[in-house]
Amino acid sequence: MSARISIQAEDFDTGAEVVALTSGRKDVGACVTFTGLCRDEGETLAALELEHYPGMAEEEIARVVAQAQTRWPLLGVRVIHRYGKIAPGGNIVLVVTTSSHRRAAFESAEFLMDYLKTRAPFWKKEHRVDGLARDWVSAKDDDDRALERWEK
Amino acid sequence: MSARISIQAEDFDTGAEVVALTSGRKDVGACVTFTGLCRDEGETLAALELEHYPGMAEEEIARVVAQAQTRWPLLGVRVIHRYGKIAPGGNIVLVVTTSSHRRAAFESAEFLMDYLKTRAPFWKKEHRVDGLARDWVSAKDDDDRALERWEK
Amino acid sequence: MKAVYFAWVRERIGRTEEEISPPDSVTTVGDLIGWLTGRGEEYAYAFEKPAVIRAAIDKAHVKHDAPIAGAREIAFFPPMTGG
Amino acid sequence: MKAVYFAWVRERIGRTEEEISPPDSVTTVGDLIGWLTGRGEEYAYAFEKPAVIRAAIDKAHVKHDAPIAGAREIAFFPPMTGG
Repeated sequence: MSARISIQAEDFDTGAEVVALTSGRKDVGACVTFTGLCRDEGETLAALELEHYPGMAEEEIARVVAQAQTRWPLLGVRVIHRYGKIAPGGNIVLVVTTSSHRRAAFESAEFLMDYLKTRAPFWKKEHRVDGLARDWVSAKDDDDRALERWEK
Repeated sequence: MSARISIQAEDFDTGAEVVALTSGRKDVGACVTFTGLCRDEGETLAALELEHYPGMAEEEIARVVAQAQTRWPLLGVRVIHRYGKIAPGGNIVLVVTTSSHRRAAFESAEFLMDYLKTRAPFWKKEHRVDGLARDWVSAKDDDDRALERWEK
Repeated sequence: MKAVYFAWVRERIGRTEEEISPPDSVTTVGDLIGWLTGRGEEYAYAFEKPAVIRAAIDKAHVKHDAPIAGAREIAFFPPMTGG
Repeated sequence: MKAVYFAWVRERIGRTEEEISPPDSVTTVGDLIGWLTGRGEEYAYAFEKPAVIRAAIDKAHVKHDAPIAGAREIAFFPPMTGG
């Protein structure tokens, strides 16, 4: 199992990460990617600013990836989470999983995203188009509830 | 909602399809891709040959995509299914979904794959390394069971 | 009407398509499978387990009890294994 | 030990990190939040709803009842909103 985690300000290329996890191998039957992007929220959002806890971000994501590996027969995992200022349309987060079978690839990618959302030490601040309020995004109850399905 | 379906012998580029569904837009918050690849089954498989029912393949996939659109708030869907001879490591099928939110993108991609597997008129024949048996792949009960979760 | 065959149904019958003219007593897809089965060994082999055979009328899935009246193209094939 | 702050906890306190030396009576994360609250208005504002504050000891999540003995770095922050 290969697992790579990057916390970076730079943009990423979803397609290149798929190629990295699949090319030259003949055992991968399924590759799932999740790309999270910055929305402009009906043209009200000028940018998101992502703060993170250096060191802990990598470690916590590694713990979540290790959990996924014990639950599903994964061949590869790639996680990239950006920090800094991101404009609408820009990439924020990427999860790629590969496995022999589709169910493992789908479920593990969704599991990783659900856990990243609630456990990875990142915080979003909104810069609004009107220039007035700059507000920290509130955590969603939905995101906590999303974890319940994995805890049966 | 944009939806594009291609049935083709040519290879595809997962990354290029992600770019096509996300670039220049500010409303997409989540993009999920599923890429299905040909496995060599422990070095026993030389190639897969995919037969399809021209005309019906496009129509049936369009029906499945239309169903997905009624169930989830999707911004874009892209489906590519290849036919002909495909070597281990080669791409077979691609599903890309985009939405404002991650749950819709994940669930609809998984729904589309479950339905494609059991409803799209494609049949796989295995060419084996030993050159002997060339056998049609049997349908899996698992694939039928996979549909049950969507029929509640 | 036109009958078309795919995968091992096609291989067993030995042809990809043909014009057929079943008698009026053949009203459903299931009837048609029975009628085709009587046309020769290759058909009997292709349809030896009728329950596993899938059918489509004019490029849409149908069940064996579907009426064939008005059909232009009827397809027979094994369970799908794409994706 | 070092205390580090993130997001609006950091903004309210007005600093990113500091060395702290709580008395021996402060044994848990919850105790430490209480002790910090007494250090001034900016701390009282940051920790006004202690239940929403998340903590990590040496870069791993902990609950408020976790002991702080041996900790080198204790972080306080709001619920995470990454991904």
